[in-house]
Amino acid sequence: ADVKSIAILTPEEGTDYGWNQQGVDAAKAAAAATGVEVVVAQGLGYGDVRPTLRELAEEGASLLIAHASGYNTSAPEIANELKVPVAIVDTPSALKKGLVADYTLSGHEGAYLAGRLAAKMTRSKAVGIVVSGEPPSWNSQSAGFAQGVKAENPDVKVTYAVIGPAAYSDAAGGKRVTESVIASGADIIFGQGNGSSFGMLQAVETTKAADGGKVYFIDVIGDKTPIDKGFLLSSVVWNITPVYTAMINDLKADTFGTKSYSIGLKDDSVKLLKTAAIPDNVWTEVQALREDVISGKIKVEPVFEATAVRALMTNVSE
Amino acid sequence: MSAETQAMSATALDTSNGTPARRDIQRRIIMTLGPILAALIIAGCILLAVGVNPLTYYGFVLERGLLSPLGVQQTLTRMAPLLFLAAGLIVAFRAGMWNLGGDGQFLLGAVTAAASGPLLVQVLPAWLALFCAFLLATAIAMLWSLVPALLRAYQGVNEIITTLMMTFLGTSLANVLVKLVFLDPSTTVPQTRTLPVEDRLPRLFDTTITSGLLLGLAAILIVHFVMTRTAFGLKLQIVGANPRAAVHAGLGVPKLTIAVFAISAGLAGLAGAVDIIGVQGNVRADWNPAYAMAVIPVVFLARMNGIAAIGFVFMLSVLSIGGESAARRLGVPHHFTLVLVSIVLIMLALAEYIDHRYNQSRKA
Amino acid sequence: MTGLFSEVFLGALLFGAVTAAIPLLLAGLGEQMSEKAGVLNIGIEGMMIFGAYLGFVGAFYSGSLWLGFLTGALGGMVVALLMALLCVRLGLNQIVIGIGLTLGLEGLTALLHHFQFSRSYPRLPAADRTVIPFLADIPILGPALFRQHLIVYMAIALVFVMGYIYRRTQLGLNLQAAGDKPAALDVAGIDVVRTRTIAVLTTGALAGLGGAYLANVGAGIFIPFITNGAGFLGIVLAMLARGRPVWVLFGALLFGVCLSLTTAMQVAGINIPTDVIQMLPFLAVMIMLVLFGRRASLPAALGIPYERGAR
Amino acid sequence: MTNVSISPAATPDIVVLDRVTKRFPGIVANDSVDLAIRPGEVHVLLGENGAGKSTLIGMLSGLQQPDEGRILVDGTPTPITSPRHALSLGIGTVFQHMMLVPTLTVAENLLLGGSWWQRPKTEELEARVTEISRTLGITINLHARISELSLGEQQQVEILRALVRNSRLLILDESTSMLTPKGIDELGALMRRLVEQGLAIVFITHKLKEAAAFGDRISVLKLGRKVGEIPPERFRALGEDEIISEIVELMFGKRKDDPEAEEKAPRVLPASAAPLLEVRDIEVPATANTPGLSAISFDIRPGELLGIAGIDGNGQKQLAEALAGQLPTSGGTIALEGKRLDGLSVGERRESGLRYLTDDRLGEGTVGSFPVSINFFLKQVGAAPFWRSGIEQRAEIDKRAGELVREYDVRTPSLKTPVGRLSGGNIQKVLLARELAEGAKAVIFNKPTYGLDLANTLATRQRIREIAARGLAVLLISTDLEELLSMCDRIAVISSGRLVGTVENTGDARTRVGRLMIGLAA
Ligand SMILES: Nc1ncnc2c1ncn2[C@@H]1O[C@H](COP(=O)(O)OP(=O)(O)OP(=O)(O)O)[C@@H](O)[C@H]1O
Ligand SMILES: Nc1ncnc2c1ncn2[C@@H]1O[C@H](COP(=O)(O)OP(=O)(O)OP(=O)(O)O)[C@@H](O)[C@H]1O
Ligand SMILES: [Mg+2]
Ligand SMILES: [Mg+2]
Repeated sequence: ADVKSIAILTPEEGTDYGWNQQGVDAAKAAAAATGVEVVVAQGLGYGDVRPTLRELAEEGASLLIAHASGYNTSAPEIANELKVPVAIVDTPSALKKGLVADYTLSGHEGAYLAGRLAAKMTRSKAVGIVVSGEPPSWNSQSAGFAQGVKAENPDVKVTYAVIGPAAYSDAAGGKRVTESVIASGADIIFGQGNGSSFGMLQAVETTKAADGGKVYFIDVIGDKTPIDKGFLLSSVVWNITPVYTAMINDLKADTFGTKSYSIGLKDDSVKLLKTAAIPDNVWTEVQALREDVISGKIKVEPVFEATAVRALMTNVSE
Repeated sequence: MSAETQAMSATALDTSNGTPARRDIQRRIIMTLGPILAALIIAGCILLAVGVNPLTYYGFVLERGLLSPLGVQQTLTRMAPLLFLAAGLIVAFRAGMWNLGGDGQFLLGAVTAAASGPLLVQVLPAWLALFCAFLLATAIAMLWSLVPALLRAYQGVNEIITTLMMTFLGTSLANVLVKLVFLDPSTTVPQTRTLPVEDRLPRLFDTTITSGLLLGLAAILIVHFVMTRTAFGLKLQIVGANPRAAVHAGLGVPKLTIAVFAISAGLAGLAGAVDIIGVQGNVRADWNPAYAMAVIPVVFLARMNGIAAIGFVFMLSVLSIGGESAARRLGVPHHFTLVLVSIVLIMLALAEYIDHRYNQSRKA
Repeated sequence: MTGLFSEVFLGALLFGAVTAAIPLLLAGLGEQMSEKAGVLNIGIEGMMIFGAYLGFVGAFYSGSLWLGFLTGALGGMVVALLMALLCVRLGLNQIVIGIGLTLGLEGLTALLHHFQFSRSYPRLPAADRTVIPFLADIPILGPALFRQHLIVYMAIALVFVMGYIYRRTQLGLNLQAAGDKPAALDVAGIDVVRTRTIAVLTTGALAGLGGAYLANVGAGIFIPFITNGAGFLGIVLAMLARGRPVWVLFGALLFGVCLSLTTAMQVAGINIPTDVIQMLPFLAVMIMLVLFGRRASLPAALGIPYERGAR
Repeated sequence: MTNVSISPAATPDIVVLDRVTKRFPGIVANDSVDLAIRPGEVHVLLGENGAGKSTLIGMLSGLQQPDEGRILVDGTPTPITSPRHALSLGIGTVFQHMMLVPTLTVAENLLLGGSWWQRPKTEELEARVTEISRTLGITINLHARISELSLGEQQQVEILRALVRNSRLLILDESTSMLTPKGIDELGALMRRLVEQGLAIVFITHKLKEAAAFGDRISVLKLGRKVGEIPPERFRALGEDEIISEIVELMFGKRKDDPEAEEKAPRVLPASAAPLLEVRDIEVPATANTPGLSAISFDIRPGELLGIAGIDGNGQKQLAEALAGQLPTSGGTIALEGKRLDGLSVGERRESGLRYLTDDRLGEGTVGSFPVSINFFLKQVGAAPFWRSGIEQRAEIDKRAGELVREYDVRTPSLKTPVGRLSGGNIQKVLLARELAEGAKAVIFNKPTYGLDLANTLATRQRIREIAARGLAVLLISTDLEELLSMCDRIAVISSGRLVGTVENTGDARTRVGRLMIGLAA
């Protein structure tokens, strides 16, 4: 089919060095690569996006990318109603030829590597995970990270803390909880959150580890290097461009909606960010692990349920 | 008595129900449009300050919210839950009780409807299933309002704090219910089961307008009718306008208080249900559109008149649908809509004050 | 339990509880002053968010946290001035104007943040802590309570200052009279409108300071909607405290401790659903309301505009 | 009581009111009033309820500004713009309605008014209070909370407050209404000592004995106009009884142009008729601000008009509300036509035929923002034929309301006019129409002509007579003695919540009721 323009819808502004920004940037890159127009509708919130979906469809978008798990009920409905192809996240069961495609983005493999990296680098033998909520895509990374840590060194403690329900904008909560986790001994924080992740970063930057040294931060999805002050150890960076490019190509080839797209270590759509803070020998070891994951020598199963995630953490009463 | 003094009811509840004099209507229109214009100018200055042409912005708002066929359908669809909420608030405010807990009641109604709807449609005829879901949502929201109602009726505890707290609590509870109790097992996304599109409230004709709009209109018209034309409504209004007169006239104020909370919360619960059963199909974790907070000022501006509230809810919907679109097209965050609504509100309140003062000086 | 529950960790939890409590404390103290004077200040959330924004702007551009606190307080006062004009002087409905101001300022600060900071997300350096000699060495309590930023001690001292003002000063008498019997204050020769205006402006300053603390010390960054209902919690705390500043402190600390408790449970690996734990603080407040919310705890003239000689 | 004040002619007036007029919507509260207030003199202001005394005080204390006329302070025209200004001019007022903050202590109340940045000067205050107390013989616990004090003690606090402020002019608006006889005597002695120290005092009271005992000069207000003055020279020349009779003449004196003054046609009641309304031993506990009722008992026969006389605030309102069911009683019985009413709700009592016409027309009698038509039926909401199945029958309501408007001559622009916009007299007609409509058997009137002008007053009284003539039992509560004398068959006098005596309205009833009212035996 003829693809003239695509549209991407994100819940928050595409300036968050995270989920929204990666989506918007990827849509722009994929559009540029395939020579189509792109319309960006950002900051739509977590409410009802049907009006915007309809409006974009009316404006002639050939593909609507609904880049939030909260949009995966409304977008397929609009696809059926207006016969316009949509792409949604986290819902592989919703595939429909020509209309609905799914891309389930799970960085669990990358998070696993991040866990290995953290376990290698922690001085205190304790790391922490701080999240501002428990959506499936974050759960799988929390789990992947914990699995990586345990695989590298079962003696490293992993603590886990959720800031609070709907605490996406609770930067103060992010900082407070992260400080507590650092105080519990962690010197590496694996943080996931939108606005609140800046609070976590702030905590890492302003709190000393138990040994008086630096606490490092491992980010997810985006690349916060431009705003880093030397505390960013790494990030599980997602590159969604290949996914969107494939979608556009499938749309052109009339094979849209026949498969789920995903990201992984193999094509570097999930990769660990190399920063100056990672010693070269450690990085080499991690790269070797990456090969093992790709080759299937190491299997990392995604875990999506919050309860299962929490079960993976170090239980202090043991 | 001259026509000028007649119009002074600007501040009082307009219960005279009569056909107001033409001059009166004219004045009302001027006193409504004037402040809105002033608000648009002030908000326009903010837009200018951030480098956006206000005329383009307002143009887009109007075009999407009001003039484009698809846009206006969205506007009308958005009105449905807002109308229910407005209806509930009218009952409470007219009876002199500040129910600020609408958002908690709304969410619990929504979750109840989302939990029961998809299950009920499997065993009952669709219409009956939806009806039962509506009933359940109403009942749960009513139950939720019982704590503030009893505290206010028998202990005299200020309902502002209790309803505020119950809204915090209700929001959390709704979340817990979605994530732990009514979770859809077939998806990893924390949300309730989804009511299939074909089982939802039918759409009107060939449009995308939900028939929830008609229910909402019916609700607010019924509330308007009940409040202005029935014995029950009159009793509530007496309690609201002059509680001592209510005692003097022998009305059972505590029971009426509980009734008011139940109706108000029930309508808020219905608002949640109609949004779920009409449009959304399910409730996702952490979903809270916070409609009730936005509707409170609107109801006040409409002077708690159901008919006028329809107009103001329409205006709010136009601003919200059109504002989202204009913001997207101009690269302004859609939060600007909040700013616009707030300035409009303050201007209208000021205009009312000026009008009132002017009348008083005329009278003296 | 061993391991994780080290002194350092417990200290940090308590430290976090105090940090979370300070904005609530300031908001609650502010609201308490308005309520004492007979004004139900629903706009406090708007005052906080604007204080948070301006406080951050001030601290970021000047590099001085103290200047940030000053601009934050001023920001809150600007909103309070509007509230005082509309609700105290003109007698417009306090609830409606309060909600209106809150909505508008949430939107406005989000807007300003978008154009100003949404690319750079500037963060402030760590706030200096003032270590109180000897006390700071007490296990657990020391690091939590006596190694805080100076403003924390000031906020806590403010509780006693407020108590002193209410009980021992002319202003305190005036405020209480303005809320309980404005006509009596008027015939005693004190302008009720002016007294209430002072109260509302003070509320604005305290709420703004609370917002600034939240952004500058609590988070080290401003992001939209950062106050997250703290102002509304302040209203509830003030109403529950029945005019006594110390109770606002207890309430705020209780709330902070509840928050830290949820973190502690999670870090301890206790597998209770987070969302259930998170209801704890609200539930605690609601139970207090049911138990202690009786009538007569609010000033007689709360929410009623004063007009001289009106019968 | 000796009268040794300095010769008034020698001292200049502190405050002079010069043709002062004050209007409120619908009423001229003060009509061109002249008044001179001198140091060393207790100037007594007398007048019926609503005569305009408090309004006059309001203007002196800066709460209100005159519409016409001027106020001279020390001979210079001085607009008194605010209470603060009045205080700075040395005018201290004890208002009719308690003006203390109940949640503060005595000391705190006395300190109220200092600059806000200052610390309360407690020590200074204590010294002042000790000094004043010593010279004046007041004892008051400075640290007691106002809400814990009796009303009499609160009055003393207010007086103390005016004195602490170094007032040159002390105004006491009905300060004795809540005092015990002993307290009243003490206040009188206090006033005497104060004027001896050179203060000027304006003293408002309803008790003529007090006026005669404590005053140096008396001015009488009536319907906003000053109708007479007894200067000190004359005052000293007369004995107490003569003064009282002169005041009575000024206040209640026979009005030649007043048709009311006609002798009441003696009515013949069937002596054997059984009582229609029987009230036995009604008890109501007192609260912080209101007196209670103790052992109130009376009977009213069909067609009989029983009056309740007394100074305002002695339990009249509590009595009416207890009968109507608005105020819970702690004992006693009420029976109408032999049917027990106590225990029934307000609505049920009304159903049974007991009607209550409140004195608080706007506060509880009507909903001011509602139209006239609805206000007629405020106590019948939901009843047929005006509501059917709960739905308002506008045609029925308007039809009946129209009839009532005509029948009761309610002057309203339309049935839809909010009732609050009508004049007081017309609002009263709406209430009358409402209470006297179908099914009334016994009616309680609480100050039915309060605030009404002459024509409306006469019309209302006529209505009341008519319904009594129809065989209803009527309880007429009024503070207007003239009204009771002209209408009632018997008059009971209420004082401090109990009935102190009942007088048949014949011959010398005026004197006997008057004596009961001022605390003497009939
Ligand atoms: N607040 C008001 N708004 C509009 N009209 C009013 C208002 N107050 C009074 N009026 C009108 O002004 C006119 C005069 O009212 P006023 O109260 O002076 O009557 P009045 O002479 O005292 O009569 P009455 O003897 O019945 O008390 C009436 O027609 C009344 O309806
Ligand atoms: N603020 C006001 N607004 C409207 N009417 C008023 C106001 N103040 C007084 N009036 C009216 O003015 C008249 C005079 O009232 P005022 O209080 O001066 O009487 P008074 O002589 O002190 O009576 P009392 O003996 O009952 O105290 C009354 O009819 C009253 O209703
Ligand atoms: Mg008076
Ligand atoms: Mg009148």
